[in-house]
Amino acid sequence: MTPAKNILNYSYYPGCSLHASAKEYDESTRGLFKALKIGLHEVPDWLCCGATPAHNVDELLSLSLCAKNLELSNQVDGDLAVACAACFSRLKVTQHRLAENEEKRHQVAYALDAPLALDKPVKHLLEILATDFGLDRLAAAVQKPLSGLKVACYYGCLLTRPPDVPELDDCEDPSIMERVIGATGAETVSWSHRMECCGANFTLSRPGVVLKLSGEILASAKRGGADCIMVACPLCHGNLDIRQKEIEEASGRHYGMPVFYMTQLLALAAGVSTSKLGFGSMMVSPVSLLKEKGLL
Amino acid sequence: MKHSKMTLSAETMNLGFVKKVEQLSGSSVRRCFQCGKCSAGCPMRSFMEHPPNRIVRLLQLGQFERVLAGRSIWYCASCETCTTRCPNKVDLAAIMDALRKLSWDAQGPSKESLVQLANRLFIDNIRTYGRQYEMRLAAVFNLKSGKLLKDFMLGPSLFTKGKLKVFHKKNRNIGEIERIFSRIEELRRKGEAT
Amino acid sequence: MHTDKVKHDFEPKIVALVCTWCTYAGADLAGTSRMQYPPNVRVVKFPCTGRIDPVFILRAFQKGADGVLVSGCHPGDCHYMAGNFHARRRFAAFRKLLEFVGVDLSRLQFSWVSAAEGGKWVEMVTELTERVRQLGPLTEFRELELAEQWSGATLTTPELKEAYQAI
Amino acid sequence: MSRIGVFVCHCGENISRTVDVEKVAAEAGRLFGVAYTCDYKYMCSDPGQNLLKKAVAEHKLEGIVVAACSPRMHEKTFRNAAKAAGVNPFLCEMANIREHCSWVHEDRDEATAKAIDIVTMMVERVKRNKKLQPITVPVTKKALIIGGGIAGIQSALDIADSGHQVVLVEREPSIGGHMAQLSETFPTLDCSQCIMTPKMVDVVNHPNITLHTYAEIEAVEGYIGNFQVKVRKKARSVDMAKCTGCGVCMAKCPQKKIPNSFDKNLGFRPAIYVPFPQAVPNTPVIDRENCTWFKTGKCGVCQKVCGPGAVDYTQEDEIVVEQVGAVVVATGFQLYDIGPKPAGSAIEGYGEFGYGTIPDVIDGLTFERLASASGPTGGKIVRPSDGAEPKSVVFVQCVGSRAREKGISYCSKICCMYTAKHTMLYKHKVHDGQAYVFFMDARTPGKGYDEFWRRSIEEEEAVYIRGMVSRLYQKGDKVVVMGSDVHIGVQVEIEADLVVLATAVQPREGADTLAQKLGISYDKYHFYSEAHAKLRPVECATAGIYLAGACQGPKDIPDTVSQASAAAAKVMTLFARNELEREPIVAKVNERFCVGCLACRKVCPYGAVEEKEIRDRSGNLIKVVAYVNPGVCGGCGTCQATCPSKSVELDGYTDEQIMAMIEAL
Ligand SMILES: Cc1cc2nc3c(=O)[nH]c(=O)nc-3n(C[C@H](O)[C@H](O)[C@H](O)COP(=O)(O)OP(=O)(O)OC[C@H]3O[C@@H](n4cnc5c(N)ncnc54)[C@H](O)[C@@H]3O)c2cc1C
Ligand SMILES: Cc1cc2nc3c(=O)[nH]c(=O)nc-3n(C[C@H](O)[C@H](O)[C@H](O)COP(=O)(O)OP(=O)(O)OC[C@H]3O[C@@H](n4cnc5c(N)ncnc54)[C@H](O)[C@@H]3O)c2cc1C
Ligand code: SF4
Ligand code: SF4
Ligand code: SF4
Ligand code: SF4
Ligand code: SF4
Ligand code: SF4
Ligand code: SF4
Ligand code: SF4
Repeated sequence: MTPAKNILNYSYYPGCSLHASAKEYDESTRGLFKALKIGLHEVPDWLCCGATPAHNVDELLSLSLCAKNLELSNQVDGDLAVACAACFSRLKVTQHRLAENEEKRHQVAYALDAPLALDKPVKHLLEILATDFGLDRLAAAVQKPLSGLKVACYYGCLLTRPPDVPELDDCEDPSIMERVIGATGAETVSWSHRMECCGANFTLSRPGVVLKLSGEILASAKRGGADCIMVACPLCHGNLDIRQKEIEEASGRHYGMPVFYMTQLLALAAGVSTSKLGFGSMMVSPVSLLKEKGLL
Repeated sequence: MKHSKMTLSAETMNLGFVKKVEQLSGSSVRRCFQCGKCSAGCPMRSFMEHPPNRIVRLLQLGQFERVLAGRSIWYCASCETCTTRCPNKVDLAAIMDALRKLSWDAQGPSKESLVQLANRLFIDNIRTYGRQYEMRLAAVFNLKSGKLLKDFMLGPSLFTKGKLKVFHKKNRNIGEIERIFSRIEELRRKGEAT
Repeated sequence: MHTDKVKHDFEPKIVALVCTWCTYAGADLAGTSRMQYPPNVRVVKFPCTGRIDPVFILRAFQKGADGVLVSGCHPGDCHYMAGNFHARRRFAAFRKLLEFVGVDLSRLQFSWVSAAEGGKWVEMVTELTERVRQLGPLTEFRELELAEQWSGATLTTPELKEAYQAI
Repeated sequence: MSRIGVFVCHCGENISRTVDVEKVAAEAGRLFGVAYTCDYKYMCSDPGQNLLKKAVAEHKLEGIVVAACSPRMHEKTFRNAAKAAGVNPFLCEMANIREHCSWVHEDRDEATAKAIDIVTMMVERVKRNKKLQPITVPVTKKALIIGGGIAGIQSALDIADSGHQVVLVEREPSIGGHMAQLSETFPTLDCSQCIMTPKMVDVVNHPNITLHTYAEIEAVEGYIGNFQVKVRKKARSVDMAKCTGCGVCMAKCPQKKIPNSFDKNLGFRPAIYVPFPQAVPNTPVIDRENCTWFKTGKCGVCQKVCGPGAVDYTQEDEIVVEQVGAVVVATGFQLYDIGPKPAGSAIEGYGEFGYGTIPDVIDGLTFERLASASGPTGGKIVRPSDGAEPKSVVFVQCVGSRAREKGISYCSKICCMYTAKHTMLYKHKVHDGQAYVFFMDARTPGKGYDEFWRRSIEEEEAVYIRGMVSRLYQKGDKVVVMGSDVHIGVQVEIEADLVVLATAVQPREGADTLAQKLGISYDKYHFYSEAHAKLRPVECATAGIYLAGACQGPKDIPDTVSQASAAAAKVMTLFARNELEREPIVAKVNERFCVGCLACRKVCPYGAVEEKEIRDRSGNLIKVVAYVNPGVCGGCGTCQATCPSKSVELDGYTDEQIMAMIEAL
C-alpha cells in the first residue's frame, strides 16, 4: 500500500506567538492538518510580521517586513497558510497596499533590495478548512462529534477587516467560524461581542484597557450561554485566557470560561490524541468542561 | 489647549501636514462629514480625549498640534472598526498610523509614553532577533517602565505552562533584517520616504 | 375581532353623522378589512362636518337615537379646507346647550376618523354603543317637542345665550 | 315622488351571506312610495344594469335605491344607468349594505335588520331628492400670468405653445426675475443668462403672448373661467412702439450715478435705463424720481437725442382690462434685508451681523452679481469697500431662516446649495483664496445635490464649520467672524476679507395685497397657500387660480420650472373644454328669507358668497342678500349650518332630505 498522499499542501507561516505563548495553537494545527491529510511546510527562517507596533508607527517597516516574509514563503510550495489573525491581516494588508500604491511599492523594493514577489495567495486556516478542504470533508473526518458543546466563536477585530482586504467573509456579519466548528456537531451560540476588540495591542503597556475590553467580551459570551470561547488568534487568546483570572478579580465576576484555539477543538473532534492538543497549557483549564460533555 | 479659541487662516491651518497624513495613510480627510460613526463604535473611545471623528475634524482644519498633543492616537487599538464602518471610506485606522508615525518622528509631545515604549521595544526586538520573544519583551518593558511588579503574578504561571521561552534559535535572516532597517533609514535620510 | 354573542336586554340606537371624505371612507375601510363592530349604528352621510347642523343631533335624540356620533376629517385635513374647523367651533358651543336641555353628554361623541382609520371607526362605534348601553335608553327627551326646547327663550345665563347665538 | 324602485344586490355572496337580501327586498316593498323591488346577484354587472333600466321602463320608476356596496364604489355606475333609463341621476342613491353592514357584522338577523333600516333611510331620502342639472360655466381661453421670473416665463411659454392666449404682467421694466441676476447655477454650473435669455426672447416674440412690463395688477373680479383683470401699466415715459432700443438716450443721460438695484447697487445706471443689457423688452424707462427733467423741468437730453422720438415725458399710467379664464401667480421671492429690526416688523433684526454698516458684509445675491460675467465687475470677485480681491471669504448660512424666535421658522431651501456653489465660483476665480462656510445643516435633497456640496469640500477645499456665527465686526480692513465649531467644541475666529450672508428667502413685498385682490390665501409669512400640500400643490383653493415658483415657498430653479409647467398643464386642462361642468352640489340662497347678515360669507372656505342687492323695478334698493356663485362654491355646506335664518341650502343635502333620513329611524 502506497503511503496516503496529502490532499492539499501549504506553506506555513506560524508567526512569533505560535512559537511561544500560543504553542498549543501551533501544535493543534499541525495535529489537525496531519489528521486531515493536509500538508503544512513551515517557511524556513521567517521573520516577525511587525504586528501592530510596526504599522502603528512605521508603515514602511511593516510593509517591508511582510513583503520579506512573502518573498521567503516562495521557498516552499503551496499557498501560504497563516494561523494568527494579526499576521494574516498584516500580510494581506501589505499585498493590498502595495498593489494599489506605486510609490510605496518602490520604497519597499528598495528596502528589500530585491524585486517584489508578493503574489502568493495568503490564506487563513479557516479559509483553508472551509473552502479549500471543504465543510463536507471536514464533517466526514469527525470521529468525536462535539455535540452538546456550546461554543462562542470570537472573531476579534482583524480577521475580517478592513472590508476588501482579508476577503474571508462578510466583514460585519461573518459566519465562517460557526460554519467550520458547526461541521463537528458543536452548537454555536449567538452573542453580541463576536467582533469587538479585546485590546490586544495594550497587553503590555496598558493592561487596564485589556481588562475592560476583554471583560466585556467574556461577559457577553456568558450571557449568550456559551460553555467556552473559540478563537483564531493568539492575541485574543492571550487576553481572554491568560488574563481571565485578572479580569475576574478586577470585576468580581466569575467566568471560568475555557478559551480554545479553533484547531484544538477541530483536532479533538478529528480524533487527534488529546495529549497533542496543549489543553494543559491553557490558563483556564477545559478539562472539567470536556469531561462533563463526554469529550475527554 | 483643547478649549482655547481657534483662529483660522491660511497661516494657522497647516494644510501641508494634512497632505502628509493623507499621503501616508492613503486616505482623504476631507471626505469625512462628521457623522460620528467611527467614534460610536470605537472600543477605545472612553480612553481618548479626542474621539476619532474629532481627530479627523482637527485635521480638516489643519490643527495638527491639537491632534498630536493628546494621547488619543496612542490609545487607538488599530482594531479597524472605524475604517470598516465609515460611510465615506475614510481610513481612520491608517490615519492613526500616519499620525503616530509623524508624532514618533517628531519625538512627539505626546503624553503617552508607555505605549510608545512598548512599541519601541517591540521593534527593537525585531531588529535584534528577527522575531518576537515575549519573555524578553515583557522583562525589558517592566524594567524600563519601572513597573517591576507588573505582571509578576502572571509571569511564573506562564512560565510553568511552557508559554515563555527563555532560549531562542538564531534566525538565519537576521542580517537581512538589519539591512532592511538600515535601507529604510537611508531612504528617509535621502528624503525619499517619510 | 369576534365579539361574543351575548343577547342584551337593551340594544341602543346610534346615529352617526359623518363626512363623506374621511369618516365615511374610514367606515368603508373597516368593511373592506372585514372588521367587526356592533350593528347598532346608522350612518348619515354629509359632504362635510361643516354641513352638520346641531339641530340634526337634537332631532336624532328626539326621534329615538340613544347616542349620536359626529365624525369628520382631522383638523387640517378637511377636503373643503376649513369646514371641520367651523363645525368644531359650532359643536363646542352646542354641547353646553345640550347639557342645559338635559342630555347626558356622554351620549354624544365627537371625533376625527380619517379615511385610513378603519380601526378607529370600529373602536369609536364599539365604545359608544357600550357606553350608551350602560346608560340605558334616552326616554325623557323623546317626548319633548323640539320647538319648545329650541326657541332659545328658556336660556337663562348670558353664557348660554351667547352659545346659542354662536351656533 | 312615489314610484321608487329598490334593487338589492347579493354581491355574489358578499352581501347575501350575512344579509337576507330577499327579506330586505320584501320589507322595502312595504314602504310607502316603493313601486318595485327585486334582488339580484351582481347589480353592477351588465345584466344587473339592464335589469334596472328595464324595471324603470316597465314600472315607470321615478326614483332608485340600489342597496349594494359603498357609493364610493358604484354610485357613478348606477347614476349613469339611471340617466340612460331616463331618470335624473340625482334621483338615484345607494344604500350601503356591504361595507357598512354585511362585511362588518356576523349575526344574520341583526345584519338584515340593519340593512332594512339603511334601505328605509335611503328611500326616505330619495323621495325628497330633487332633479339636479350639472352646472355649466363658460371658459375664456386666455390665461393671465402674474410675474415674469422663470416661473412665469415657463408657464407662459407652455400655455402659449398649446395654442392659448397668454397675458404676462411683470412689475419691473424687464422680465427675467432673479434668475437673470444669477451667475452660474447649481447643480450643473451652467450660466444662468445663457439659458435664461433665449426664453425671455421667446416670450416677447411669441404670437400668443401679450407682455405688459412695468405693470401691476389693479383689480381682479370674477371666477374660474371668467375673470376680469385690470392691469395698471405704469408710465414708462418711452413709447414702446417707437423705441428701437438703440440706447443713445441712456448713453447721453447726464444722470449717471444712480445705484443699479439689479446689480445690488454695486454699479450705476442713468435715469433713463434698462435694468440690464439683455432686458426684455429692450425699451428703457425713465426713473422719474431721479430724472432731472422730472425734478427740475430742465434737461430733456434724451428726448433730443432720440431719433425716432420715442421719449415722451407726458405719458401717463394706463389701465388695461383683460378677460381671462385662469390665473397663474408667479411673483417669486425676495431676500430678507437683514439689517437692524425694521420698525413695526414682526421679524427681529440681525444687528449683530453689521449688514448695511460693514461694506464687506454682503448677501448672496450681491455675490451672484460679483461673480456674474455680465455683472458690474465683469465677473471679477472684489470687495465692495476697496475693490481688492478677497483672499479669505466667510459664508454664513441660515441667516434669518430657521430662527423661530427671530421670526422665521422655515428653511429657505436654496441657500445650502447656492452657498456651496459660491465657494466653487470663488475658488474658480481666486485660486489662492480660502472659503469658509459656517453652517447648521447641509440640506441637499435633490438629484445630484449632495454630490455637488461634497465637491465643494472635497475638490474645491472649502472649509465647512458646523455652527452658527455669533457676531461680525470690522477690524481694520478685515471683518472678524466669531463662530464656533460644534464638532470640536471650540470657538473659532476668522479674519475675513469678505463675508457673504445666505439670507432668508421671503415672499415679495406686497404679496399679501395681491392675494387679497385675487381672493387667494397665504400663510403667516405671505407665501401663497396651495389647495393641498401633497395632492394639489399648484392649485389655489380658489378655483381657476394656480401657483408657480417661489411665491408659494422657497424653491430652486428645477422645482420652480416643474411647478410652472404643472400650473400650465392645469390651465390647459381647464382650457380643453368650452364649458365647465361640475356636480350641482352647490348652495343656493333663498333671497326671500335671507336677512343679509353675511355670516355665510365669513365661513365659506371658497369665498363663494357675494353680496347681492335686490332692487325694485324703479331701481330702489330693497335689501342686500347673500348670493352663492355656483362656479366657485365647493359644496361643503358650512354656510347652511351657519345661517341663522336657514336661508341657504346645499342642493343634494337639504335639511329636508337629512331630517327624513333621521326620522326614518
Ligand atoms: C443668491 C441666490 C442664488 C441662487 N442660485 C440658484 C442656482 O444656482 N440654481 C437654482 O436652481 N436656483 C438658484 N436660486 C434660486 C432661484 O433664483 C429661484 O428658484 C428662482 O428665481 C425662482 O423663480 P420665480 O420665477 O419663482 O421668482 P423670481 O425670480 O423672484 O421672479 C418673480 C418675478 O415676478 C415679478 N413680480 C413680483 N411681484 C409682482 C407683482 N405683484 N406683479 C407683477 N410682477 C411681480 C418680479 O419682478 C419677478 O420678475 C438662487 C437664489 C438666490 C437668492
Ligand atoms: C417610508 C416612506 C415614507 C414616505 N412618507 C411620505 C410622506 O409622509 N409624505 C410624502 O410626501 N411622501 C412620502 N414618501 C414618498 C412617497 O412615497 C413618494 O413620493 C411617492 O410614492 C412617489 O410616487 P410615484 O408614483 O413616483 O412612485 P411609486 O409610488 O413607486 O409608484 C410607481 C408605480 O409604478 C409601478 N411600476 C414600476 N415599474 C413599472 C413598469 N416597468 N411597468 C409598469 N408599472 C411599473 C409600480 O408598481 C408602482 O405602482 C414616503 C416614502 C417612503 C418610502
Ligand atoms: S465615520 Fe467616517 S465620515 Fe463619519 S465621522 Fe468618522 S471618519 Fe468621518
Ligand atoms: S482603529 Fe483605533 S480609532 Fe479606529 S475604532 Fe479601532 S481603536 Fe478606535
Ligand atoms: S354593485 Fe357593489 S355590491 Fe353589487 S355586485 Fe357590484 S360591487 Fe358587489
Ligand atoms: S428711447 Fe429713443 S434713444 Fe432711447 S433706446 Fe429708444 S429709440 Fe433709442
Ligand atoms: S431727461 Fe431725465 S432721463 Fe432724459 S436725459 Fe435728462 S435726466 Fe436723463
Ligand atoms: S437651505 Fe440651508 S442655509 Fe438655507 S435655511 Fe435651509 S438649512 Fe439654512
Ligand atoms: S347667513 Fe343666511 S341670512 Fe345671512 S347672508 Fe347668508 S344666507 Fe343670508
Ligand atoms: S356650500 Fe360651502 S363653498 Fe358653497 S357657498 Fe356654502 S360655505 Fe361656501
